[in-house]
Amino acid sequence: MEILLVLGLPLLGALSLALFGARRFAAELNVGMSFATLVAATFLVLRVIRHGPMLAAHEQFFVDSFNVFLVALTAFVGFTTAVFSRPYMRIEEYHGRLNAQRLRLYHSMYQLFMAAMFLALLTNNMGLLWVAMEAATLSTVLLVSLYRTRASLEAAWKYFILCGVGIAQALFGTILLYFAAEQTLGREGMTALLWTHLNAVKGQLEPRVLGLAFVFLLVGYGTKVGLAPLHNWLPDAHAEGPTPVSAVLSGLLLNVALYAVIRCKILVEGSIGSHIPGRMLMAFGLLSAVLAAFFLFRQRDIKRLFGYSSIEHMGIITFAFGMGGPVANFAALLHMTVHSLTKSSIFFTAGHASQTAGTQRMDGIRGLVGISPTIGWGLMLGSIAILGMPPFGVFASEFLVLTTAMREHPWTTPFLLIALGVAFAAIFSRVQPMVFGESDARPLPHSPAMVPVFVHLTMVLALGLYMPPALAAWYRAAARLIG
Amino acid sequence: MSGFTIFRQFGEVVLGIGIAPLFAGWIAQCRAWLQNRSAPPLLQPYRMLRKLFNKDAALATDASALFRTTPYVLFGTMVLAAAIIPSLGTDLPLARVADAIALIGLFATARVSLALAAMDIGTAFGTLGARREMMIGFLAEPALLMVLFNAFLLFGSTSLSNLVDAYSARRTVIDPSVIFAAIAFLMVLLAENARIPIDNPATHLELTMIHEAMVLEYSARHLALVEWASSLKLFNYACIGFALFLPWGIATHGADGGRALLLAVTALMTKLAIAGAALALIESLSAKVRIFRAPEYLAMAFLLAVLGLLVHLLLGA
Amino acid sequence: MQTSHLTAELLRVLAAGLLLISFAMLSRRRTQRLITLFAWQGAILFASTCIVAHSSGLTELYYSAALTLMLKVIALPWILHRLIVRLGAQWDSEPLVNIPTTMLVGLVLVIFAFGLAQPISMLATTITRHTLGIALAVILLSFLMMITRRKAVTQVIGFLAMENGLFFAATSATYGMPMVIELGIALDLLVGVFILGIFFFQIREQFDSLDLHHLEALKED
Amino acid sequence: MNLSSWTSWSIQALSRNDLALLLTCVLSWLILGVVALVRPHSVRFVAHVLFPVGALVGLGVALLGGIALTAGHAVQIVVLPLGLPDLPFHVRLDPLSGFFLLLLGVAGAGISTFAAGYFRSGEGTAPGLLCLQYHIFLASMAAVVLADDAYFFMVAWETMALSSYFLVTSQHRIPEIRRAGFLYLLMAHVGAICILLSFGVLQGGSWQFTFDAMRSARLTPLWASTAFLLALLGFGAKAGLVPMHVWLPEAHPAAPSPVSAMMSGMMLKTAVYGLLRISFDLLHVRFWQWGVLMIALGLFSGLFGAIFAAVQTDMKRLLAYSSIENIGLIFTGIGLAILFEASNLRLFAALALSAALIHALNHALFKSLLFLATGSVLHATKQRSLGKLGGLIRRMPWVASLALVGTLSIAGLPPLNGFVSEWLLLQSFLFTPQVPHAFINMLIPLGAAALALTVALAAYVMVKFYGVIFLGQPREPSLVHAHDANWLERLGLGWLAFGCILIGVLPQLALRAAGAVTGKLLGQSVKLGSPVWWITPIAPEQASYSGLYLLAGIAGVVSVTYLLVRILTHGRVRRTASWDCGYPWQTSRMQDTAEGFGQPIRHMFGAFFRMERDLPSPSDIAPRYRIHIEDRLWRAIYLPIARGVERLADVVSVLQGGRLAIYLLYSFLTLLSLLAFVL
Repeated sequence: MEILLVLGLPLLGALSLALFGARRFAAELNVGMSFATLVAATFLVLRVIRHGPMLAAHEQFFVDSFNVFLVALTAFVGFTTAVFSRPYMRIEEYHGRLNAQRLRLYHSMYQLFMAAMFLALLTNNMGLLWVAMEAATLSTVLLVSLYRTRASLEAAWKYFILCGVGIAQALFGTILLYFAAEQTLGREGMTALLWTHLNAVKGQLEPRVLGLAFVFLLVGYGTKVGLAPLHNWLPDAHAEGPTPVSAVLSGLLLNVALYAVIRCKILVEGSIGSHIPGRMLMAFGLLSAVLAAFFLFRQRDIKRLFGYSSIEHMGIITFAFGMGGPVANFAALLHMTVHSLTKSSIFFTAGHASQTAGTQRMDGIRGLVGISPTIGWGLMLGSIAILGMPPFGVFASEFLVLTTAMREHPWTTPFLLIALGVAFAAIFSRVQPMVFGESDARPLPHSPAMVPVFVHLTMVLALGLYMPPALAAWYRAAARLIG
Repeated sequence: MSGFTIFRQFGEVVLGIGIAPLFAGWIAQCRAWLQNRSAPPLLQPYRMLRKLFNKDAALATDASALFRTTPYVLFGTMVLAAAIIPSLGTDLPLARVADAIALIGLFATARVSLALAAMDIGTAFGTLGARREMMIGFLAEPALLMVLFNAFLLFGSTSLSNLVDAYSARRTVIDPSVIFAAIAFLMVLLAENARIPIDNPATHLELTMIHEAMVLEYSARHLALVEWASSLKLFNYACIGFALFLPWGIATHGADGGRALLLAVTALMTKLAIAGAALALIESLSAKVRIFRAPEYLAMAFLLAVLGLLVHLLLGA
Repeated sequence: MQTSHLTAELLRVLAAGLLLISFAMLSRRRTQRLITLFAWQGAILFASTCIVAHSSGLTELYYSAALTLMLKVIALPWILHRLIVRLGAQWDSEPLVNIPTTMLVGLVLVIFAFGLAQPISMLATTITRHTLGIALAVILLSFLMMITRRKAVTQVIGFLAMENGLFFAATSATYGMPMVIELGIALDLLVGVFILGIFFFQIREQFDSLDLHHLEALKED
Repeated sequence: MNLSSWTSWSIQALSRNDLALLLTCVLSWLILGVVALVRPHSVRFVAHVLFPVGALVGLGVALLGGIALTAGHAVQIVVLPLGLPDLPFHVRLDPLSGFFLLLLGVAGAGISTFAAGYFRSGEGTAPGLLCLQYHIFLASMAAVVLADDAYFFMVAWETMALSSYFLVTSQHRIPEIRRAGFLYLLMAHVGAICILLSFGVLQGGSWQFTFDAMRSARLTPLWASTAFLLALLGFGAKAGLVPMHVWLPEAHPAAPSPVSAMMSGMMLKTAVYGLLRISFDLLHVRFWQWGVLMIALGLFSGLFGAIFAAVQTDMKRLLAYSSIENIGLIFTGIGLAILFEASNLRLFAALALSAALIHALNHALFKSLLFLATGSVLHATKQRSLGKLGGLIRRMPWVASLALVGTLSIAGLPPLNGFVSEWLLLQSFLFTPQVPHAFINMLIPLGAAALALTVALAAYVMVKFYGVIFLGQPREPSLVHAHDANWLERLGLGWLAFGCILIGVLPQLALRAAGAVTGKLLGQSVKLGSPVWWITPIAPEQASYSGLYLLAGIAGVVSVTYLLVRILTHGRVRRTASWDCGYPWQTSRMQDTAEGFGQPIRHMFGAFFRMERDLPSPSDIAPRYRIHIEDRLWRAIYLPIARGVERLADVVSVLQGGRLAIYLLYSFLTLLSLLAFVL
């Protein structure tokens, strides 16, 4: 029931906004639908906490502690982003960058995107997972190109082609999976693509096929995760799309894609019985983190900067999942949470900052604390949090990742050290002059939506200092599940 | 501690204060003889002091309290040092107050306060002198410390009195390191007491003077105290040298009162006489080096002292 | 047995045809011609799906065959045709890599694909097992085509050809995925092409050309 | 009941639950900070109410820390309901933490009192915010010392770095200050990661990050050395150990003076604490090679710092370099302790460790004092460059006289505190020949020599510092308007000066405190000597010192002399112009400048510097001789790193060339290579 709501409400929202999206109250409607979804998701979470994992609709849908926490996260960030986008889009409209029709498209696509992600998270069917990912891509493509500027079109085009091709690889991987599965599970009852069943029999699945399948799945979904060297679409899309979209892209879509990868990894590792997939993930993660750190060094555009930072953090998370084991998985899940919270809040502030300064180029943004202390401090604290400074939660996860790596794979720590150090230098040297110093810009026409930012940051801070036992237990369960 | 030791302590201090100018005068006399000039009378320094004490003090208008108190501090530190260094006997009540390292600290205190006082008025020469004095100091101090380390390695104590006791407890003292140490100490002594080849106590040639440049602004009783203190410093260094390298005659623990004391006094006098002559000889034979050469000279002393240590560790023990 | 043998024969022929067409696509310059080839690919796909459905007696495969016919043979080629006519993008300029080299690389890829698929297809119980390698080869070839072409349209055609390869793999190697998935995939495909259409026009009005070298502004400088 | 029994009773009462009280103190610091946000712009409220209260809390911390050092005080442990699920915050109070809490408390009390008089509005960040950051800084330092698990330690550690960063950049409109802050935070962060990795090694696969687990972990020599080296790297970067020192001379001058005082006096000591905690408490084994390495690094830092301090022309930079020097001495002491302990000479190890600890305490006192004094000078004259100061002893007698105490102490002169620790350090060097490694024995004398040279140079530096600022003629006409510090500032300075004198005169107090620590860490502590004004660390006949007697002796002789002179001479005084060899046209520009004072050092140690002179033209009427001194290490180590990163960034950014076909090629190749991998 809750599942139905969680999936249905965004769809309904998409439809209704497609109808009334041009009206004045569209933004409020958007917020309302997102809130409803959040409520539904909360009920789902409560139910799972109370009764444990559940299957629904002929096992087509499946909720366990791993995906339910992502569902909750997605719903929450989706809601706060909707709250943020209300004034933000107003200001964009005021600046004449958008008109009512575009806003209609934006709002309905936003809801559709949400629906797609929920489907991807909740489905038990690897094929449906693929469909949902593709749907998420398609809906965001239109969002990225919302401004219809040359840059945004180019970004969207690259996004579409790269992710489309990637997704195609993933489909081939899925086919191979099915090919292997039907050897053991047979065709009847189309159970051969149900993750639960596959997971049950993963020991008997043909290792060679699964190995092959994993390569395709990894390349396919990894493209959407933004793992280097498949990441090239990510910075463009983040920089050129409207800020709320950038926020949900790096806050949520990357997580969902990674979720898909991890689901596949569980199967394949079970079948191969070796850690090769984990090692692959570690390699990708390390490469992404290091490359992204050096990319960060050259940035001039604020949203592009934080796009790359997302690549870096996805790299760290992937690396942690690759290491495996209760601690590393715990750290990775925690990092997923805090990263999406922090990064989305950073994008909120970055969006407002660039609106204030009238440019996304960081040379043009100066002395934010002077103009609007909330934006300035929001950006400063957000960057500090994302750079892994305690007492913010990002540090907690990096603490676990680093200590684990030092103990299990000492040879990786120099790379991590370089990645973190360079990233710190790069980001902080850019953020400091933006926040501090002199400026002559004027405040915004509408009051900025800084509430979500500080809500997020407070949560991240709290996660660094105190984690509620329920949440902890939940993470542990998920970590155990991933193995 | 018995009354006798206290008396000896007191006597030692008084003696030091008393004969320090005499020692300076003796050296001057020897120098004069060696350079066949007609020598000033032996008691010239005392006359000098008396004259100075009776003069009116001419103070620069903006001299601060620091400037006026320094001469007393200087004198005080030197007197205290004289009380600590075993010149006549070793079981001094004050001997434990400061071991050799602390003694060097005491001298450093005197040096720093004088340098600060010299900078107080803010004349060109005062600051110049202070700078040069501190430079000499920070090069001389390590050398002196090395010398003391050497002694410590030999006799296992940094307290001069105990050194002397241990020293005279041993029958024969032929340690190769001692020679290095002695030479180093001599060089340091010359440098620290503003003698040729580093400084010339008799000059007022602006560019070369160090100690004189610092005390340039002092007059009358202040100057008297400063001069007295510097002669005390020389005396103290001499006594340290005796304690370290030729402690014969110094009344050790256990030695009974009167005779030992008499012996000690005579021994000290003879040693001072010889040492004064030797100093005068060295000064007359050596030429004053350029101020830029001073570091090399002191580095030499430093090196000798360290060599002494290494020699001791290699051959001795 | 006889029939299955026959079907296997037929399938192999069709698969070979598919591969041939992929190569042809690599070599062609005219967009118009590419579309025709793409339609042909669809047709072969349709045929093979029918044969598989007949031999395996899975009725739902007929639906997917029909779907293929509608989409790949009729709808998409038509849409693309209209598009390029509308946009006047009949000619693709010289590809980035010259044709013979591309062919050579393609050959290597085919061998690689076969080598990859060989051990796996041994496991397959279906009579159509050998086709897996060919499907893989088709995918890689169209990937190669996407890399070497300059125009947006041709890239898209390459993309669609890749989808064809996937379909072929799905139907012939595994007797097709469950119907839900088939439908989902088909829907996504349709939407994708629709969005592409929108894109073409937008790109057109912004850059008044479909040449990809206009789309190289976003980069690290 | 009489006083003594009452005091003993109250000490009992306090010591029973002083960890709880300490946590309350830390918390109340945080609360003070938050309260400041109520009226962030009212200087009167923030400065004259909150900071004095903070100072009182500091006194409390000092008291409780001191109680933790008293004999028979049981180690207390509390687990807070915060932190990670499997790793709640553990807090622990033992003599080592107690000692550093004492240090923090004493220095903090003085600095807060001074700050109450110092901070005024219109200087960058709003006073309220400043107060918040200031007290978070204090609290985090206390937390670092109290932490008993890696996570809490790291959280407190980085919070400390962060809050101090914000304090440093409180005048963020000046680009140099921003640059300094950035460099500082970067170094701090990288160092923190090293410490983190060190903890990662220390937990030894037990996945327990509590210090207790680490104590019980048994590491192989290789792992242990890795942990130690990482810790040395991380904590060295924080302490400003050469060659990780580059941030220090930038950040300390940039900060407001009370903050410089805290960073130099207290924060650097937390690094010392961390190193001690890891090397003597958490690691179960120590190797003499570590000790040698630390001695080498420490002595080099000491000499380096002293030499660079001698050539500085900015008073706060000079003090910053002198901090590097003192940190070098402290690390030398720790190195000696490790060396002795590893060769089983526990008593000497205790001696060296006590020397290091006491020097840390002393440095906290006099360096804070001097930084605060520069703060007063800065406010009075708006000048930081030594070339524009002078003669302030006549304008600001209070600051001058209190600063004199600090100057003499840091110059290591008896009977003040600086001398005590250096004396102990030299004493412990004397025993190195007993280390059973012939080669080390050969090297140690050189070490002792370097130490002596450093100590003597420090005196040179300090004469320059004091003489150029406070003595002589004012070098700028504006200086005649300089005014003395207000009473709160004087109180703060006085408190610290009092500390310097107290430890100098009764060194045994400090030795007792250190003894409690060494007793816990080494199971051995030095002999105190009796009565209380003596210290005889090893044996009375080997070495003894009494600051009290020394002071009394000097004072006695001075007063007697003075009386005699007064009685026997007429004591007339004539005020005239200065003599100066009769040269009539004196101007203030004829005095030695700071550059002039640096000249002998530049001449002798030219190898250390990169110098750029610009000589004035002979026809210049008011010639100024300027020289720009640069640290060779900066060009030798840091610039290459920066350039390397830049170059790599350029190489990497080629990947994002903007061409879709190329991007497709990347994923194509990735696919193929992975396929080939699984094939």
